[in-house]
Formats: sequence, structure tokens, C-alpha cells
Amino acid sequence: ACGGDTGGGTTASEAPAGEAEGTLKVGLAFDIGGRGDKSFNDAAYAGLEKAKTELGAEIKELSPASDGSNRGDLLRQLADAGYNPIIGVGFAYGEDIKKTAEEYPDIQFAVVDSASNAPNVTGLLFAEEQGSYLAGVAAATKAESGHVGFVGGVENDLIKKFQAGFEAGVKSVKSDAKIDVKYLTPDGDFSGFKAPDKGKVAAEKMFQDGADIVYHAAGDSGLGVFQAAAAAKKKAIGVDSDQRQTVKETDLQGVIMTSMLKRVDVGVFEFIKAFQGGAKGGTDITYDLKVDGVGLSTTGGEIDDIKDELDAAKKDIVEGKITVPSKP
Amino acid sequence: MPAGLNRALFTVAGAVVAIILAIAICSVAIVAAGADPLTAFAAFFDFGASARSQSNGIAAFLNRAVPLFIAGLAVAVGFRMNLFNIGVEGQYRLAAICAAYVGSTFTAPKPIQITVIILVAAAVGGLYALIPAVMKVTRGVNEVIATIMLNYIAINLTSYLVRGPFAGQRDAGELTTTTPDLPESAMFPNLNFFFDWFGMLPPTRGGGVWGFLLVAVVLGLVVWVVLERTRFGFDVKASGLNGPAALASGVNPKTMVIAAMVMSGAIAGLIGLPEILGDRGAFNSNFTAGLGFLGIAVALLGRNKPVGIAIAALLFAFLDRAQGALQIAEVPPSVITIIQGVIVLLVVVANEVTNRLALRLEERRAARQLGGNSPVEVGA
Amino acid sequence: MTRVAKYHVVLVGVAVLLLLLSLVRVVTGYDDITSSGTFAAALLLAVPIGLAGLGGLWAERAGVVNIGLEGMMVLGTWFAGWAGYQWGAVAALVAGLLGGALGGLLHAIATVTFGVDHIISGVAINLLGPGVTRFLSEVLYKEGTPAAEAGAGITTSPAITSPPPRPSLPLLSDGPDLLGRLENTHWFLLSDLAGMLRGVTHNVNLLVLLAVLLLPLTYFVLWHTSFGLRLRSAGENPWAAESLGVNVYLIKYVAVVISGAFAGLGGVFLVFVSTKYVEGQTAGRGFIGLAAMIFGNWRPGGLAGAAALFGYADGLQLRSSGAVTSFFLFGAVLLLIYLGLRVRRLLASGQPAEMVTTGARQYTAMAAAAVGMVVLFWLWLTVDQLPNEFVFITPHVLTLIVLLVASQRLRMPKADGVSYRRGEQH
Amino acid sequence: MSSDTLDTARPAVELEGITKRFPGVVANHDIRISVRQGTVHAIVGENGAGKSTLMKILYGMQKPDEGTIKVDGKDVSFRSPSDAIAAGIGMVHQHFMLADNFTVLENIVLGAEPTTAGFLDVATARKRITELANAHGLRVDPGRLVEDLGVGDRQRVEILKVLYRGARILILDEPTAVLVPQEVDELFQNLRELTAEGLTVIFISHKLDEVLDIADEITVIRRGTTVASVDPGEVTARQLAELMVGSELPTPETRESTVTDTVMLKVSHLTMEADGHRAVPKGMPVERYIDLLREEGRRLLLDDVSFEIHKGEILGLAGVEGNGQSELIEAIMGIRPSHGGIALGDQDLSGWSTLRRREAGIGYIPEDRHRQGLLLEASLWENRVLGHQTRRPARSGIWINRAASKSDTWRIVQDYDVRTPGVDTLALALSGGNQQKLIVGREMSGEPAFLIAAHPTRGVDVGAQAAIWDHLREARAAGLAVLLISADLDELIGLSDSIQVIYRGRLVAALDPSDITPERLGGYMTGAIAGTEES
Ligand SMILES: Nc1ncnc2c1ncn2[C@@H]1O[C@H](COP(=O)(O)OP(=O)(O)OP(=O)(O)O)[C@@H](O)[C@H]1O
Ligand SMILES: Nc1ncnc2c1ncn2[C@@H]1O[C@H](COP(=O)(O)OP(=O)(O)OP(=O)(O)O)[C@@H](O)[C@H]1O
Ligand SMILES: [Mg+2]
Ligand SMILES: [Mg+2]
Repeated sequence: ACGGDTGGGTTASEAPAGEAEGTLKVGLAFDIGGRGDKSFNDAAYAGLEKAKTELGAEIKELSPASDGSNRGDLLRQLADAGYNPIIGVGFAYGEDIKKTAEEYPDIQFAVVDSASNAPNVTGLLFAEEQGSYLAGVAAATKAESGHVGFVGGVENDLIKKFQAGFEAGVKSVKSDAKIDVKYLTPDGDFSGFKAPDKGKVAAEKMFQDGADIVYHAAGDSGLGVFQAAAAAKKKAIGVDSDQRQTVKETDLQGVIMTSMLKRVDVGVFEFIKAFQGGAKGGTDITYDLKVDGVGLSTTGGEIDDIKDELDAAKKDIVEGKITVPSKP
Repeated sequence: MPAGLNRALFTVAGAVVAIILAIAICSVAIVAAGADPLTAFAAFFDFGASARSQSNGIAAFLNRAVPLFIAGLAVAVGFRMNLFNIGVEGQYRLAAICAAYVGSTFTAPKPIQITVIILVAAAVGGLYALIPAVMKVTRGVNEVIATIMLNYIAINLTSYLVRGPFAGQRDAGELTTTTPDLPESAMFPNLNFFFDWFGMLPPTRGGGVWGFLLVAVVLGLVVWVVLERTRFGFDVKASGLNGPAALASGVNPKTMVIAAMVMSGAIAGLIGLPEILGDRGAFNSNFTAGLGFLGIAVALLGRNKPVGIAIAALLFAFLDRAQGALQIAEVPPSVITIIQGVIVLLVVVANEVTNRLALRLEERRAARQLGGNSPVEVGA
Repeated sequence: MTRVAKYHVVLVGVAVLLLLLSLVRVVTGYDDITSSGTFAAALLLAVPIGLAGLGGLWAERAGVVNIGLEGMMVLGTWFAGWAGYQWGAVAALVAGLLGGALGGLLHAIATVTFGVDHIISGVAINLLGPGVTRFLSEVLYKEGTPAAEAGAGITTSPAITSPPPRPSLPLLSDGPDLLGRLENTHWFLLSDLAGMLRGVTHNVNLLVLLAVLLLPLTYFVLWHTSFGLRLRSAGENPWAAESLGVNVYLIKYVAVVISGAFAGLGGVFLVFVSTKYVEGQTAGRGFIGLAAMIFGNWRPGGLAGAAALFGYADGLQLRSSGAVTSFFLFGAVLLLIYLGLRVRRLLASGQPAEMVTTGARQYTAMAAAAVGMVVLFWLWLTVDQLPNEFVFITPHVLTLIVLLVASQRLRMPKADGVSYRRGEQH
Repeated sequence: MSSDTLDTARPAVELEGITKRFPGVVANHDIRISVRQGTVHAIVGENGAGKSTLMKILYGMQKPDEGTIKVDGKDVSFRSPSDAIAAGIGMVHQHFMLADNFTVLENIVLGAEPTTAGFLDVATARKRITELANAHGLRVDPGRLVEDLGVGDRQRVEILKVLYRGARILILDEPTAVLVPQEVDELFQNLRELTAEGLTVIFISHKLDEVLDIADEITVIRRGTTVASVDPGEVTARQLAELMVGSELPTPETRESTVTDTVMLKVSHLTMEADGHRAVPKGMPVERYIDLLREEGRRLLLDDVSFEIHKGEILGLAGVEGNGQSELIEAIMGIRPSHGGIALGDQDLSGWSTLRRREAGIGYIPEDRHRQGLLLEASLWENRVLGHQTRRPARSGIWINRAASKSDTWRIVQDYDVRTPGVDTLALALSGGNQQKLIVGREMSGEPAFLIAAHPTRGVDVGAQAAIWDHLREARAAGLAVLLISADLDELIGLSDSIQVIYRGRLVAALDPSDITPERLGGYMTGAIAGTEES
């Protein structure tokens, strides 16, 4: 049943329960924060929406409770409502997807940022470390002082992939470069993604100590990093989406030298498309530099002058000459 | 009518009025959000069309209620004697990780394995609650502040433990940090046979109703008996109603603070177990947080009495279950939190009002039955 | 002790602490211990805590325990963000204040009019605050709304237009920046002082000034006006106040609404720092503010000290995790001083009476201090990098330690938390 | 016996047909009183007769259901105390209405603060208070914290509060309850001065000799209604009392001595420090330690208190409130740590917990029944269990025996004439006197060997008072040792076999009740008379 006049609802308002053969019904469950987080979840949604327009899919997306206690329920609700395939956004879904997939062997699942763990689960992985490597190369090349920084929101393994790649990238350019690293909160305390003030303090310190460029993987806290960069008249590197475009403050846009893109939208869309084509799960699909699943944004043109260095690094990675570590 | 029954009736009437009012207030919010309240309330009762989705919905509902109930019990034990254990949050997280870790280090027959895990959880929760209790007793530190601080410490400590000393093996490509998996013998059998009795389809295999529900029921009974029937329970009640009088009657307030706090913490230690023993089989970084704080609301709603807490937990769980259903009906799911908050606020207000009414009535009745107090005729 | 003597003791204490800080900085080489950056960060992080604490102070001085500060602060952040992106900083300020005040009003209605237990009502408000704001975001910031066009999402508001100015103290912290230069020389004590001064004068957000001014203002209003006297009387003995014709209900209402407004102001401050509302950005500061107020003995001065301590610990931890280990040394030296003072007093008094009455307890305390000192010193020598989790909890552990040491001197308003009803004395 | 007010002057206050109902209680019923200007008008009546309620109505704290109030001939209707204050009425309440953590000055000016530009004008306030204090002989230091003041000082602060507001009509609700005779004399002196200046005083007291001493006119209230208006010159205290009660008056006289030779309670060298308790060093005798404490100049709340109570003896402890009585009780009950020895029979109790002491046979009627004696929001039978959780019939094993507790509560209700509809009734539904009877019954039911009775009849009406005295006497005859603490000196002298006076934490005199007057006793209590008589 639909709310009818829910002011410009963008989701499926077609006839419900029309389980006609052949209709593609895609369900998607967000991670905490849900729809509208201007980041990760929204990127996933963009992929879903693309599937709606381009593949004619009927779509349904659900956000979990703020404590994330009902991820499994959401998946089951989607499954029970006849959605297939179903996508869980965020590594936190790893385990719940596995359970649900075993319960519903006839449905195809995908999970973003976590590996496949059942025959009907596709892991949509992103080589954040590779993208971060490029960010590191860009930072090290641009930073005259040879001093850069990294601000992580929450100290979990996902964010550590960003750190590891970034450090490797920096060292590949300047082996003696100084890299400041700071996490805002420990694993399990997700407030580190929502604390611009702390991000600001941490980045401020790095800039005061002489860092020229700070890379963040800190969600909303990244805003503080940009502010610190603006105040210090230095640069920062954004994350996930092209933040020079998504950040609306004009004074901050200028400090975002580039952003490490993580194309969750591509991953989601490609998965749905492959499903339509009859693909079955059980494997991981890694979106890396090779398929442009990660990369650097060029809005503002600030890294155009080092395009050659970046391309070279990318080529090395794609060709396997360089293996980027995913643990710091 | 016995005085007690009279008061109970008043309480129920107050709660009903409060819930109706809360529904009314939330309807306004839902209309303001551009949705139809009827659709929204239908969503709360919409457990899906298929038999399977209904069983799943019931399972999700009960599984949510169990930890809430235990959390409410934990909080209530302290509240009964005006001891505000805000630290349930920290206590249960620390207890959960320690129990999950200890449980993963050995394998024993099911009953033994599960018992050991439960005992470890209770012990860790109780010990962690002992800290603010000792601080209060020896140095007069306000337990509200101490437990708030200890919550932060516990949260950090667990995240240190889960990625450090207690970290376990993970599947490749799995980013969730976790303790080692519990052996199969640690998993609490589920209660899905229960659905057979009603001729319903059992919920899907992996999920289902957590068997810990039974432990929670027993725990509720034990807490009720301890609080309502034993000497200890009497001392708790006396300390809560009137500290100085309890002291003069020979109740040692220090012992009481320590005993109640440790009991509260020990119960709190069990909050995480339904999830760990029923579903996850380990403590990981996705472990449900915030149950301690919700427990406060549940305890308040249930007036610190086990039966009330059970009802409150079921109510909260029932509302929480609709998270997905509401979204499917295009209603902002945050109305759930609003309803919960409004109900808590209104129910406590209703409690006050009905309490006062009931007391007034009782006084009047007492006066009437005694028949005294008719004014004397003035024979000046 | 007379007032003057107390004042002197406080001054001497502060001086000794500064000296010690400077010493520790020199010995350990962590300049951040007293750098202007740390103090600036400390100020930034202390202000919301201090404002929440002020909120608590106003309510509790009027006899209403306010554990709902967190929820009121959340309301403050949301309304500040919502008004700020549309009408600018002043509107954000006003809306945040009102949002918090609304929470306060709710608390007042429940506790004052209906006599609900204060903790209970506060818990309900903490539940409601985030729920209501999330709901409002879901309705007003959803895809397709003008706000979403301007950059809003379910978890954030658009950026506020025209953020408030951030003036610096000319000459000293700006332009020639004399303090800055002095700080960079890293001279013993002088640079530390300079760092401290520069930290609190350079690029200071206007709202910080406002917030800092609110402390003395609160002190004057509560302790030197008739309104303040009446307000405090409602927290000490509302029945006495009532019998003198003071309208206790009204006073409590006003106090609790102001309390909420202060908490809301704390939220506004957070929004100003991040230039937008971010869901969850209060991160428990309402609770910490409450702790700071208790820690500060229900007084503005003490509250300021406690908030500063929190801010400092958090700021230092964010800027330099390594520097945190130097506090092992700091603690060790403090214990050494304590021991020295004790021993001196023992030797100096020499009277048997003193010796006898001080007794075993004294000696155990001294022994414990000595052991603690050795342990801390050893930790300082061996640990060079604490796991982050342990660094994060520094402020909270410090609070617990201070409470353990000082809680017996705390004195809360006598009728604090008492549910007062007109005409019913108990 | 009623005498008409022949005075032609307009009465300061006229109350006409005042009626006030509380749920289940008619507190005031058609009250008529007329108070002449410049006089002291006393109102007497038993507990619960409705005196305080009437005064609260006059002071705007309660609204009458019916009736009119005239002040200086004008009809008034007060919505709150501030209206009454504006009409020139001030009230000193039955219980102190002071904020302990405030200074005297703050307490006095509260609600009527002098301000300049919104700020408290402390200097002006101080000046006015000092002037007022000097003019009326009410000396207090405006800068001191009230918590540091004694009761006499507090009473003066209360009166200053009223005068500060320029009241012309003063209501004093039992102002002498906590004062010793000398302080009462001082107060009366002040009152006379005030009336001489034209102020009007309405004075409430249970102490009829005081009333006869100070009043120009007396109104008697019984069960909420005015039953007589008399001239103090024409009645005796006894007649007045009979008017109040409407029946014969009981006396607290103890007839023959039942004192035995067996020492039941022996207290030796009991000492309590004001700031924190520190254990006596090992091997040091208590006496030496006490000397050390004195040398160090420590403040002692109890200072070397020693006494014995025999089986069948009632020892009366006289003293102005705040001289260590509460601390003595707390020390004996083990609620607060102290030095020295306490022995019950052959058992040394020092170091025992409160619970063990109670189990050993100490009963305790606390001074403040609401604070220390009852769980107001619990049923009567639960209140019966209180203090007897570990003993039969309340307990069986780890359980509370509900049935036995209830039936034993019924026994108390019957034996002690507790007026209640049932044992499941909440304690707060009972009147003060009935609550007190329940407490007395409870404490007696433990068959104590020794009983602490602190103000056992405070706030209890005459009938209940007599019943409680009877119970004490019976128990004493059966061999109970009693420590009786009371502010009612008649009760103390009447019931006790011997009297000790406590002053500043020390026992300063041992007196024989058979030849002591309340006035002399008061002298010892205030330290005006020093030295010891042998009893
Ligand atoms: N607020 C109230 N609610 C209900 N009943 C009340 C209230 N105040 C007084 N009463 C009842 O009114 C009656 C008169 O009480 P009041 O306090 O006026 O007596 P009193 O003459 O002052 O007694 P005392 O000598 O003990 O001070 C009592 O029976 C009391 O129980
Ligand atoms: N403020 C009040 N509200 C409701 N009922 C009251 C109030 N004050 C007194 N009562 C009622 O008055 C009766 C007891 O009053 P009473 O004056 O006899 O004793 P008391 O005043 O409580 O004792 P004490 O003299 O020690 O203060 C009970 O019925 C009680 O319920
Ligand atoms: Mg009374
Ligand atoms: Mg009275």
C-alpha cells in the first residue's frame, strides 16, 4: 500500500503486489544514516535509481533503525515482499546477508563492501586502497613540504584500507614524507563520522605542524577538515563522492583538491544489470582502478598538471606492477 | 474493593489514556508529514501477506522485546531504590564481549557451555557495576555521573578488546571486527516449534524466535520474587521509599547500594546474550548498541515492576518492528521514536496524576470508614 | 577558610599547575601540551560542554534536575541548522535557543506542573529530542525539497549562510602576533603562558566570547540579583520561598526554560563550528555538561574549570595522542608534591597528638600515593603510544578520579530533584 | 464564658464563617474570630483542630471554601501569600521556613529584595535589618549562614522576616515549641514590645501556661470550629485544656518507681567528632584519645557522655534541640560512628551494626516519624515489618511472611487503637497521631529490652498522648529501660525516673524529677545554671 500523496515520492508507486513474471523488483537496505546522507548510501541509491530508469526495475529501499539492530529484518521483509535481487549497503550487512541468503536460496543478494559468503550472494568490493594510493600520489606530488595528513572518522578496518593505500601512495613518491594520521573515534563508536568539530581540530593540528594536504575518510567530519584547510589556506582531499560538487559551501569547494571516488552507484547498477542478464552470485566483484570503480575526481582541475604521474601510477597498479596494501 | 486493586485499576486507566493521547499526537505529526495516520497505524499491524513473513515479523518482534525486557529489569532494580544506574549501557556491552570471548575458548556440552557464558556475562556486568557502587559508598560519588563516565570507558574498552586481545578470525573480505566464533554448543536452541503449535509456518531457519526468551521469562519471575517477596526486596523497597527510615530500621544503605547495583549490573550483563547466543554467535562491531538507554525508558514505562516492564518491552518492540513496514507505507519511520518518547512522557505524567487521585481517594475512604471528623456542634 | 584565603589558594594552585605543565612539556618535548592550538581546540570543545553545564546549573539551582540536556541540545542543533541555512547566523542563534527552550518547557511542564520525577522526564526528553529532529529532517529535508537542493540530507542541514565572525586580539594574537612568536621560542613557562593566551584570543568565534561571558553573567544574575536569589531559594527551600510570596512554579518554569535555552545554545555553537546541522553531532555532550556542572559544585566558576578540563583533555588527545602519555609524568609529579607536603607536615608538627590522630589511614593514603607515583612513572617510561581507545577515555577517567578525590566537598542545592507542590510541605 | 469584644476600635482581623474541607476532613468549620488591634490573640486547640489551616487561610496559602476575611475592616481575598504580605500580614510557621544554605540576610529579604538597577542592594538590606534588629531587640548577624544558627536565632530570623516586610499583623504558629523557657521569656518580651507599638499578634501554642502568660484574649478551637472565646484572666490552664479537649485531662505522672538494680544500658565515654570519624589508635584508651581530641581543638558533637539505665527505669534526657540529642540517638543506634562503649545487658554493642543492635533488643521511636519512622507510600503491614525484617513474625527464611505480618499488624491496630480502615491502607492516609500509635506499637512488639523514645507524643493529640504514656508506663513496669527525649518538659518530668541534661554535647546535670520545675530545668538546659544535683 502506498501513501498516495506523499509529496513527490520518488519510489515505486506502481501497482503493489503485482508479482507478474518478468518484472524486476529490486530491494535495497541502507546502512545506518540511510537515504540522504550525501555519501555512501546516496551513491548506492543513485545506482538503484539508474536501474529504475534504464532497466525498468521496480525499486524499494529501506533504512535501518538508528541502532542498526534490524538489518536482518529489513532483508527478510524485502525477501518476503518478493524483491529479488536484494542489496545490502555496507560491510555491516555481511553477516546478515549470509544468514538471509541461506534462508532464501532462491533470491539473489549483493552486499557492498563485504565478500560473498553464500552461493547466492555477490560481494561488491571496492579497492579503496588503490584509489587512496592515487590520492597519496597526488598529495605527495603536490605537497611541497613533504608533509601530509590523514583523518579517519572511525578506526575500523574499512577506513584503515584508505589509510594504507594513501600511505603507500605517498611513500611511492617521497619515501621520507611525513604522514600524520588521526582517527576521531574507535571502532564501534560511529560518532567519529558525525563530528566536524573534531575533524577540524585534528586537521588544524596537522596543518599547523606543516602538512600541506590532508586526506579524509571521515564522513561528515570531513567538513571540519575542509574548514581547517580553508583557514590554513591549504588543501584537502575528499572521499567517496566528488566532494567539490557535493559540498555546497563555495569557500570550502576551493580547498578540495580532488576526491577519492568510490563508485558504489556503479557497483549497484552493474550488479542489477548482471542479475537481469541471468548472472548468479557466489563470487566477489571488485571495483578497482581497472574498471574505474575507484579513482580521483578532477573537478576544479587542480590535479590536471600531475595527470601523467597519476596515470603512470594507475597503470602500474592495473598491470599488477604495484600491489597496494590494504592494511597499514 | 481492596486498596491495591483500586490503585492498579487507576494505573491501567492512566496508561490507556496516555497511549491514546500519544497516538493522537503522533497522528498530527504523521499528517504534518503528508502521510495518512490510518495507513501508518495499519503498517504497525501489517505483518505481511505470506505466512512466512508473518512468522518472521512475530519473531522479529519477540526477539526485539527480549533484550529490552532484560534491560528494563536491570534498570528497574536500581530505580526501585532511587539508584539511577545509567551505566547499563556500558555494563552490557562489556559483559557481552567478555562472555562471547570466554565462550569461544572452550567447548562443553550445551547446558554447561551456555550456563558458563551466562555466568560470565552476569559476573562481568555485576563487577563493572560494582565500580560506581563502591565509589558511591566509599566516596559519595554521584552514581549518575559515575555511570555516565563509565559508559564511555566501557564503549572504548570493548572496541579495544574486539580488535585487540579478543579479536577472532574473520572470513576473507569481511570487514566487521569480531570475537572468535562460538562453538555450536553455545548457541541457544530457538523456539520455532512454538509456531507449529499454532499451525503456523516456522520462521526461516537461521532466524526464528530466540530461545533466550525463556531465560528472560525466568529472570523476570526471579526478579519479581526477589523484589516482592524476600527480605532483600523489602529492604530495597524501604530504601527507595525512605532512605533515613530504612537506615534507622537497620538496613545498611551501603550494602544495599552495592547489592542493588551489582544485581542490576549482573542482569544488565545478560542483555547482549539473546543476540549473541541466538543469532550472531560472536560479539562484533555491529552489536546492537543503545539498549541500556532504551532500558531506562522501558523500566519507567513499566513502573519498575517486572510485569509492567514486560508489557513496556513488548510495546516498544512492537513499535520497533514496524520500521520496515512504515517505510513500505511511505511513512517516516522516525514516528516510532516519537511515539515511544511521547508515550513515556505521557505515561509518567499519567502515573503522577492517577497516583495522586488514587491516594486522595484512599484518604477519603479511610476517613469515611472511620466515620470520625464530623464537625462538632458549636455550643457556645 | 575565609574567602580571600580561598581565593589565594586557588591562584597558587593554578600557578603550580601551570608550572608543572610547562615542566612536563619541556621534559617530554610535546609542545602541544601548552600550544596555542591545543588551548584554542580546548576552548572550542569546552564551550558546548560549558553551555550544557550552564543549562544544568540554572535548572538545578532552581531545584530541577535536568538530565534531558542532551535532548534539548539536539533540538538546539536542529533548529539552528534549519533556521541558519535560510536566514543566517542570527536566525540560527535565535532558533537554536528557542528549540532548546522548547525542550526545557516540556521538562518544566512534566516536572513542575505534573510533579514527574526529574530523571524520568529527562530520559523521556532524551528519547524525544533525536526522534523529533530525525522526523523533521525526514519531512523537511527529503529528496526534492528546496532544502535538499541546497545540500540537505536526512542527516544534515544545508550549510548556514553567513557564519559568525571570528575576531582575534590585535597586536598580540594577530598582525605582529607577539604571543605567537613568544610561543614559538619554546621558553620555559613564558612560551606556555603565551600559548595559552594566544589560544584563547586568536581567531575566536564570536559565540565563544558570548558563551564565556555567560559564565560571569550567570554568576551575577544568580548571586547578585533578586531574581537570582528567588531562583536559588526555589532550589534550597521552595516552601520558604512560597511562604514569602515567591511564585515558585513560575521561577522554576523560567529557570528550566532558560536551562533548555542554554543547552540549545550549546547546540547552536556546534552548528556554528561545523556550519551545519549534522545528526548526532552532540555526541553525549549534554551528559558531559551535566557531569561538569556537578564536578564544578553547582557553581559557574567550578563549571568553567571542569568544562575547560574536558575541553583540554579532548583537544590534546585529538591533536597529539602521544602527548597524552606525558600525563603519566604529570600525575607522578603531582603525587610527589602531595607526598612531599604530607611528609613535611608530619615532620613539622612533631606533636604526638597529631601523629596519633592522623593514624593508619594517613599512612595508607601516603603509601597508595607512593605506589601510584611509581606506577605512573614506570608507565611514562615504558609506554610510548597508548592504544587510541585509551587515549579517547582520558577525559572520562580524569573526571572519575577528580570525583573520587573531591566529591565529598560537593554540595548540591538542598531541594534539588525534590518534586515540589504548592501547599504541600514534606 | 465567652466575653464580648467591648473595644470600640476596629478589629485588626475578622474571620467570619470560615470553612475549609480537605478530602475526607473538615479542617475548619464556620470559624468566627475577631482580633483586636495591638493585642496578643491566642488560639488554642488540640492537634489537628485546624489552627494551622486557619492561619494558612489568613496568610493566603490556602483558600477557604466559605467565609469572609476582613483586615482592618476591609474585605479581602488573598490568592497567595504575597497578597497577604501586601495587606500587612506576616506569618511565622510551625516549622522553620528557612533556606539553610542562605545567609540570614538572604533569608530575610527573599521576596522583598531591595534592588538598585536590578541588582541586590546588600548594603541597604543589611542596614535595615540591623535597624530592625536593634529596634526590637532581635540580635542576629545578617552575614551568617542559617545552617550555623541555633533554634533561638532561627526563630528570631523568622520574626525579622515578618517585620522586614512591614507586617502589622503577626501570626506565630507554635513559635515556642522548640524554645527553652528563657528563650520563651525573651520572645514574649519582644512580643510585648511589638504590641505596644500597635502591632497585632496571633499566637498559637499548645503550652497553656504560656498562653495565659502572653495572651490578651484566647480563642479555643475544637474539631475545626470555634468553641469559646475567653479572657486569660478568667480561666485556669486546666479549664482551658478541658475546653480544648471537651473532657478530663490526662497527666503524665508516673506513680511508683519500678527501677531495679540491673543495669540494662550502659553508655561510657561516648564521643562523636563533628568532622569525620577516625578510629581510635590501637592500644590507646578512649579517655586518652578524647583528651587528645580536645587538645587538638576538634569540635565534638558528643563529649564524653556516660550514663546507665536500669531495668524498669525511664531516663529523661533534657536539652535544647541541637545539643547532641540526635547524635546520641544515632550513636546508640549505630547509625553514626562514635567512640566509647555502649553495652546492653552483658553485651558490648560498640561496633555492631544497627540491625544487630535492633535484634539485640533496642526499640526506637524516632523524633521525626515521617523522616525516620515510616514508609509513607507503603501499606501499614509493610510499615510493621520495617525494622523487624529479620525477626519473627515478619520473616521466614529469606522470605517476608506476609500473612503473619498482616495479622500481627491487626493486633497492633487493635491493641493501640490505630484508627484505620485496614492494614493494606497506605501509611500516609493516617493522621499523625495514628501514625505515631502504629510506630509505638511496632517498636513495642519487638519486646525490646531498651527503648529510645524521642518525642513520642510530638504532634499527637491529647487522647493519643495519654495512650502512648500508658503504654510506656506498662512496658516500664514490665522491666523495659527507656531513654526518653522530649521537648515537652512536663512530659519529661512526669514520666522520668531520673533526668540528665545535655548541653553542647555533654551531660551537665543529673536531676531528680520529683523536685524540679520546668523553669529550673530550662536553666540547666540553656547553661544558665551550672553544676550537678545528686538524684
Ligand atoms: N493539605 C491538607 N490536606 C488534607 N488534609 C489536611 C491538610 N492540611 C491539614 N489537613 C487536615 O486538617 C486538619 C487540621 O490540620 P491543622 O494542621 O490545621 O491542625 P493544627 O490545629 O494546626 O494541628 P497541630 O497542633 O498539630 O499543628 C487535620 O486533620 C489535618 O489532617
Ligand atoms: N499536605 C497535605 N496533603 C495531604 N494530606 C495532608 C497534608 N498534610 C496533612 N495531611 C493529612 O493530614 C493528616 C495528618 O495530619 P496531622 O496534622 O494529624 O499530622 P501531621 O501534621 O502530618 O504530623 P506532624 O504534626 O508531625 O506534622 C493525614 O490525614 C494526612 O493525610
Ligand atoms: Mg500537624
Ligand atoms: Mg499546626
